[in-house]
Amino acid sequence: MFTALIFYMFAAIAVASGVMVISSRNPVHSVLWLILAFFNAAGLFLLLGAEFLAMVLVVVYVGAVAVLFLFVVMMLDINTVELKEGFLQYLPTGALIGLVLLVELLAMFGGWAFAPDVEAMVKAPTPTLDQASNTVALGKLIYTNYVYLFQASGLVLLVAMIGTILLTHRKRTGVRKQVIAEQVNRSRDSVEMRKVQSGRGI
Amino acid sequence: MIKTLDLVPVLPEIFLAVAGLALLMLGVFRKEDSTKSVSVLVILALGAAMVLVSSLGGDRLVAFNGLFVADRFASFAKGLVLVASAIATAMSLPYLEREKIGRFEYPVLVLFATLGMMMMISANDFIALYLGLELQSLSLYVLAAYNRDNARATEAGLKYFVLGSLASGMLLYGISLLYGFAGSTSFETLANLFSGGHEHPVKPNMGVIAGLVFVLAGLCFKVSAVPFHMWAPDVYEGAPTPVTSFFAVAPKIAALCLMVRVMTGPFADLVEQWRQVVTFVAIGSMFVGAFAAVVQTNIKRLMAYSSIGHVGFVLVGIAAGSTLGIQGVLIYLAIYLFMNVGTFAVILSMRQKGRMVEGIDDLAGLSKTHPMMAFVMAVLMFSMAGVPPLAGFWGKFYVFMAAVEAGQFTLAIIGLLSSVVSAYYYLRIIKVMYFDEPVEAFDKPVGTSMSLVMAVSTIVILAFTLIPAPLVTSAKAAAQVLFPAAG
Amino acid sequence: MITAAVFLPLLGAVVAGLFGRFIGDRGAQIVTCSLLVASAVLSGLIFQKVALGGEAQTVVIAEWIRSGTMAVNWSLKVDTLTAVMLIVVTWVSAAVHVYSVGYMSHDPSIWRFQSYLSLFTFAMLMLVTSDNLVQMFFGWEGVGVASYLLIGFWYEKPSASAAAIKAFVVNRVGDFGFALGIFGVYFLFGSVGFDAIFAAAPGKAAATVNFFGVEWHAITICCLLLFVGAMGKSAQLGLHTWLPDAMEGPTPVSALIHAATMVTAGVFMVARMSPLFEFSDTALTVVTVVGAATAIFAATVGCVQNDIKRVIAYSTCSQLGYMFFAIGVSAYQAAIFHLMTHAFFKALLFLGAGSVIHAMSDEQDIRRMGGIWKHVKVTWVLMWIGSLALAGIPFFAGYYSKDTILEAAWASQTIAGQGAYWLGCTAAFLTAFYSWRLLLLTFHGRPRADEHVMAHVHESPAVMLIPLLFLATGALFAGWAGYEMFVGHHQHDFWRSAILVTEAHPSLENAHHVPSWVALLPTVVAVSGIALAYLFYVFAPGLPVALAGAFQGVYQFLLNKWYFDELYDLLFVKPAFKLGRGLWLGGDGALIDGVGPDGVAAATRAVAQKVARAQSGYLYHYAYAMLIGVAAFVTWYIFNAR
Amino acid sequence: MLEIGLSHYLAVAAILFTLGVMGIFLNRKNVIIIMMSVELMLLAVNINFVAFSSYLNDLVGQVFAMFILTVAAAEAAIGLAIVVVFFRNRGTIAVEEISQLKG
Amino acid sequence: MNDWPLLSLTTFLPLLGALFILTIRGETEVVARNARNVALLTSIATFVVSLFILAKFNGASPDFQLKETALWFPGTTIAYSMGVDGISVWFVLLSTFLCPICILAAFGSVEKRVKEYMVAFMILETMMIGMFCALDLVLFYIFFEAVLIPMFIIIGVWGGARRVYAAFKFFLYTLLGSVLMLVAMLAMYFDAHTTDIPSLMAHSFPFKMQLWLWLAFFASFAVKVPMWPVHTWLPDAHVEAPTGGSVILAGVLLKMGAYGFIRFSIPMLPDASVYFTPLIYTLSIVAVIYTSLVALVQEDMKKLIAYSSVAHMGYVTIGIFSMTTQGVEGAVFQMLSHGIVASALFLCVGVIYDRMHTREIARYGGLASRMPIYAAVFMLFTMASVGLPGTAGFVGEFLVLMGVFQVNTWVAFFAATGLVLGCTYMLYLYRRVVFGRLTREDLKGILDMTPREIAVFAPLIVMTIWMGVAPGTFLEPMHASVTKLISNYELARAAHDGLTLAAR
Repeated sequence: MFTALIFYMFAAIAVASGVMVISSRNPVHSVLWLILAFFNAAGLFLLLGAEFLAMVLVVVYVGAVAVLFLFVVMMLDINTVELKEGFLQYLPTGALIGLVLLVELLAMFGGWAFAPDVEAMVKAPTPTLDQASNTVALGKLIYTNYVYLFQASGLVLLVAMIGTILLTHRKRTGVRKQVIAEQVNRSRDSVEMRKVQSGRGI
Repeated sequence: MIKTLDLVPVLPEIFLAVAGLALLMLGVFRKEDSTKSVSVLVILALGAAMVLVSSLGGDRLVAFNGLFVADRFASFAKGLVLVASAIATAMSLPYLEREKIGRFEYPVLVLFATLGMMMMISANDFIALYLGLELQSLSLYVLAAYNRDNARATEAGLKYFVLGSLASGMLLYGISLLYGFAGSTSFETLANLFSGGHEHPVKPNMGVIAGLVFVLAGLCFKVSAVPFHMWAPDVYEGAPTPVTSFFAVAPKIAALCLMVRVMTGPFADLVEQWRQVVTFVAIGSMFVGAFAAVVQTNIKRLMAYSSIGHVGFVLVGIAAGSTLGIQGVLIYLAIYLFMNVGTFAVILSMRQKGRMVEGIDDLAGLSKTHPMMAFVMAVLMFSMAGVPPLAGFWGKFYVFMAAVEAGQFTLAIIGLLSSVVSAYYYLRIIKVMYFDEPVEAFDKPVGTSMSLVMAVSTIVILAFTLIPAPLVTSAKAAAQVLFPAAG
Repeated sequence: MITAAVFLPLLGAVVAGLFGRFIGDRGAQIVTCSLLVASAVLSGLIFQKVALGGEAQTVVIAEWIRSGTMAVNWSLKVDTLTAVMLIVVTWVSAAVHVYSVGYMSHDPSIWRFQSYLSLFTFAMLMLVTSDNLVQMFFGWEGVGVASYLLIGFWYEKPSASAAAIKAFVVNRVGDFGFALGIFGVYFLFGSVGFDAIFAAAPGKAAATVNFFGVEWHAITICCLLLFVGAMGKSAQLGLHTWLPDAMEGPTPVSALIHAATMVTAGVFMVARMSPLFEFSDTALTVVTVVGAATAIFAATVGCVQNDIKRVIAYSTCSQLGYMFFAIGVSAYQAAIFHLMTHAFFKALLFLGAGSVIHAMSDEQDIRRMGGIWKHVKVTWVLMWIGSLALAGIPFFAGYYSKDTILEAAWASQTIAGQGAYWLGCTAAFLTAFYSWRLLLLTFHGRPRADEHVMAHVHESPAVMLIPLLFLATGALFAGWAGYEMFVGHHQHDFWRSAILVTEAHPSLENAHHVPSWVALLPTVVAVSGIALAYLFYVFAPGLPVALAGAFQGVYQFLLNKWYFDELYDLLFVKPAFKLGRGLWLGGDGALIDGVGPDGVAAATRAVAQKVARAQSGYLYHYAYAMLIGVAAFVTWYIFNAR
Repeated sequence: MLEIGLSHYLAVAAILFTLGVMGIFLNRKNVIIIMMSVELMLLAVNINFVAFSSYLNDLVGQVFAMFILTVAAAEAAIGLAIVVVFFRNRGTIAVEEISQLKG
Repeated sequence: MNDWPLLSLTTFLPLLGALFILTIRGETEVVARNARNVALLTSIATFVVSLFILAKFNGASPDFQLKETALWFPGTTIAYSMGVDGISVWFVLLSTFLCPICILAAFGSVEKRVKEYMVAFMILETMMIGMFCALDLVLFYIFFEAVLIPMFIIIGVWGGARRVYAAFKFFLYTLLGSVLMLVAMLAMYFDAHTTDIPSLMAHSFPFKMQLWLWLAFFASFAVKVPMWPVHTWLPDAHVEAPTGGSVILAGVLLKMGAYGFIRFSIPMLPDASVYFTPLIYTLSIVAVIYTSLVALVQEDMKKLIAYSSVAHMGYVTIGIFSMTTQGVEGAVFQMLSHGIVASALFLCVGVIYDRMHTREIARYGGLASRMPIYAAVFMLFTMASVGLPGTAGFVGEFLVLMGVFQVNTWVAFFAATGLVLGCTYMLYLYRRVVFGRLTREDLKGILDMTPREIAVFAPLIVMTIWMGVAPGTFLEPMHASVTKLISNYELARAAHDGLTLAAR
């Protein structure tokens, strides 16, 4: 009963935030709605017993990705524009198709059936809590059976890094940068003392 | 749990990854511009990976707890991808230097993209598939927008990225449904489930079918098949030409091979289900590839539609779902590879007064100003149109042979009719080169790497008919491993 | 010897044709004439040996076409019928060759002319010596081409080349039937060789066959088809229109081809096929009717023509009609007899006309002649002889043959034969009339040409007159000399197996036993025809004009040759061009190309533009397409779940 | 209804997924919102995976979800970088303006 | 030369020549001259080699001879397999015979990009010869299609004003036809498990399948022949192509379709052939009459001759499907003679086109007075074209009509109208061009044929007369093959009828 209530709360807020994300007029608001959606999804994760993922969602997603979004939105300083007619023009058909898809998906989820003797197929059964916590169990898997993927995701992140730097990093002229070595190596005579009369420049 | 021996099948990938990291460091720490040296080293690394791939032999080897598989099919596909990447890198270098946009990250990204492709090809699990795909895709997103000061390039990158993400989302959603049904993401488990490997074959429910559709949609996006193709023309046109030349071959080959693996692996016994989608997509691709290209004026855009059309033909082979079909797919891809790099070598040589041009009309009178180049282009265009005795014909021949074998006459006929329409625009290029009077000659010299690529591709296209056996037999061997039951 | 006789003209043609510019006009004339004279002499010898000596023979030269069971050889078959034709062809041809030396002396391309003449002679000889239908067809078409070339010899004259085409095309219409006839014969007998056909013919006398979806009496249909060919070549009613126009050619050509030889090929062919025609009364009746109709038709038209050559041409046409109805009543011998005599006197008339034209500075209209007999006495005399022979005045050549024909027609005791007799007599009357109209208008009366022309009127040179004299001899004596052999009591010994007449058709036998009025009537009408001509053109010159005025309709009808040309123009020529243009622009251009390649191309372009426009550049459209794709596929499966 | 089962989670995920998809093509204003829609889709996928994982008693789903999160983060970084360079070139990120390339 | 691969040698010798020409470098003039000479020599050499084929050919045997086989595509039965029988050997010779003539004819008329022209032509020759020699379905298809490439280039680069349109029309039209054939070939492969043509001839396909296969082959061959109503590419292609191209188009390429009927449709799909014979008859008759009428009103010489080609090919298809000895032999012979005669006619047009650069009939007239030799030559071929006995044109036409008359008199009747119509348009053309008074100023200086041109025509003249007078030379070696064709066909028919009877 209680679980159900919690579920409905998280689910409702998540869905509502999702709606707001795509319909909000101000992109900053959208980001904030997105963060709210993430939070509630994390709540759902907790309900499902995936505490590590819930944590990651909050820390990584809300903490890093969503904030990154926020940064960019603010940096680009996009004016909030009125919804154009196009939105309304496409809304009926678009919504209809979306709705059809949704109904189809919901219909098939109504009575979701696993494959027969699906238990035999499971490769990494979740250990009971007295054997290992969710985090530990995941860690064990990732560093053993799925080390290949772990390394691969590392490469993905590396590529993302290279890419981001490649695209956005600019060597600007006229920008003063701190060069520590220069500061440290500065010799005494590089500084010259001058008497400056008040009221006049150098 | 991990034995040393397990790493042997992954050696080429490990080597490439390490080489990539090393080259990255080299690039960072070298003071002067290191694009050229890194490029050369990347090509060498790709070559070395090729050697490693071929030294693996043809036995089916599984590594990393069943996530990774190396077999004849993978070797064949990887060979194609590596060749494509190496050639694309080689062709990019002069362009980058000329346009003064050379950065050492470019070849490294190509390398990582190639690595991603190899991982895709060898994927034996949906998670591995996804990660390989994303490694490739992220590199490609960046490459598309590589010329960051160019509005068109960044637009291309943006479009590619947004739609690619959407496609990834669909793919993942599909995978999640499959996972939810079977409790596993492993190809082998799924295959067993749907085949008699279990006690009795499982009849797929709607969820599985929906999952299959979503996965197919994701894959179709990667191979730019209709109706998931719409990014391709814009990206091909907007991206820097060398990047386009890379896009047109390596990722496409990798994605198609991946599709082959997925369709003949986990879904081998759902062929009746996915064939309907693949057939439709194939027809759509051939149709759009044939018709939309007719009115193009930009040659890169034309090549995009052309490649959409080619994908349609390859999908015909996949739709057959037989050894012959897959053999046809592989032969087609190998030939497609050479046709495309050759064509892009010509496109990359289209310079007037030091400026790149991309209009089809700019080729006017090429046969007078650059007879050899025109000849190469003509051979390639006829080949693309599928006129015998050029190699392009054989690609079509094999896939349609498979279609006919599978009894899909309608598909074969529609496909061949669309090939007639597409012949029109290939001929138009030949017409422009041979029948029209020259307006302005292209700059000389063309450059050794371009000439070399042109020469090699032309020779391959011309010689295939004479000596088809090596390619045909190896493609057959590669295809056979996907159908163990058929022997 | 036979081979030489046939191929010497070819040699002449080749030498004159290929090397004409090297050996010159004189050389070409010498070569062709001498070779033809040699051929003529040989023909005489052959005649003596074959026809008189009774040694029919066949010389096989080489295989020509062999396909399946059809085998055709190049071979020369000479029997009496052929021998007669050889004589006619080579002798007249030799005469014309020699005559041409004089007649064409002012022409720029003499060697070409001589070459054509020899070529024609060769083709004609191939035709008559053939031992099978295909080789006959070769000669048949060969003479057609030679005729085409010769009619169009003065190619700069538009009328000449038009006439040449007309001749060829109309002949082709006949050949169309001839070819079908050959196919039919082959279908029926499995062979195209005469010997095989004739041997098998009696066995097939009652056979029927389904051609064109109709069940026919087999031999009848074959004969009728072959006869269509004969009609074309021999200018019978319906397919006659080319002959008058063919007079555009040089006059020696008219004499040789369009009077003496080629036009009689049809007669020859039907006579040759007598063993087939004999088994089909229907076919014979048709031949009779067509022949008689032609005879009267051409005679009526001939009465009002003003061109000297056209008058003679219609006369030829009419005489050919005689020959055909002779055949129709199974009097083949008479037909061939008339063919021979006709060859002499008609060639004589033509060459004489040529001589006149030559004398009149190429004037051909008889209304602008007259009164020149004093200047061209020899020609005048010879023309008289020719006309007398033509009109069938006793003891001239035509008398013997024509009378025999008419008697045989009467004696056939068929309705068609009787009708032919009466029509033939009427035609004989008209023949005499127009012959004398021509003679009187040309030679007698008051000169109507201008003085300039009259001053130049002169007798032809000897080289032209000698052949005329030779032919005149024929016109005088051929009938008398040949009568016994051809149609008289010796005919069986003479013809032997060359011509078959069955018991059922004894008309020629009966012809010798007709009532005397039947035999006399032709002569009487001929004389009265001459008398009428004198009345009209000597005694009462105003009468014909008045008559023409009184019967304007009839006159115009005749003058315009029964409007055949106009009719054909309306029926065939104009519609053909119109249809062709329509099919080209409408069919090929608008319909086939418009719906086919061009239409498809345009449609492709339209579709392409639509597809390309769908590529709008907007992200949301692209995403939309993807969504629709996925949704559609999922929906598809939901509703097609198995 | 009060018994929360797998289907409930799947339904939530399906709704979020659909929202994400629709967000992509209904949006005309700002390309970043499209990217957020993508994030929504990925979130939906993750809910799917975690839900299945939980009900199947299988950790692989969670492992997968984790990698998805990782990749999604990388993707976001790249995406935002591309948006930034696009903005530098064109001074706008309105979706309707991203239409130079077409045909 | 006993065990030389004669057929391969003949086929690829021109290709060798092409490669050799490609290596020629230097001044434009020199290159042009050398390219011409090399091409001419190569093609003559090819002709000489092809004569050896004829010499070694045993006309008494109906089998494929001089066979060469080599493995080609492992895993399939597709092999490099060559051989000729009494029918195809003539087409090989026709090709090798016409090529030197075309090249010689191009000496005066092709001025620009001579080297490329010669290369294209040599490639074309290889493809044509190969097609007639091929004994493997796929090999046949390769050559069959490959012909399009050089022809497309030849029309497009050296053609007339509307060359682009014509080249595209030609290419796409024929390609469209032949892709359907490809599907049929694949279907045959999976039914018979072989691509070997002789084996396929022995295989019998189910009737339903035959119908579809037949239609697919028909789609390809009908376009190539061309049959009405898919003939419209031909006038355009002919008109726009340079003289040599027109000659090869008319001389050889048109024969490819009819050859296909003889090689594939009839022996492999006999029941369907019977079933569709009325269709062929109808289309052919329409072709004969329709195109003859259209030819009558043409204003362009080449177009007129092109339309006449359609009509003549109508005879060929009628003859083939009459399935009588005379019909088939006549059809083959008609193809050969049309190859010579139509080629010669196009060359005739080329002669004056080279001088006046117009093909409009109205621009000519009265040439006979300035060009007597030309007039004579033109006359000969005009006559041959209208089927004058004694020339090549007669024998084929006559045999075809004779053959078809044995099976269907109405067809023979309508087809025979072509005799009349054919002579009408040809003579009408001749009259307008050659006859009449020479009035145009620019024609007054026109020169008669040069010795080179005479050399071009001499072999054609000899062949025309030879074929007309002694057709046995050509018919004799094909008897055995045609007999076999027909008897096999009858056997297959009998088997089919037996089956249907049994089924009842």
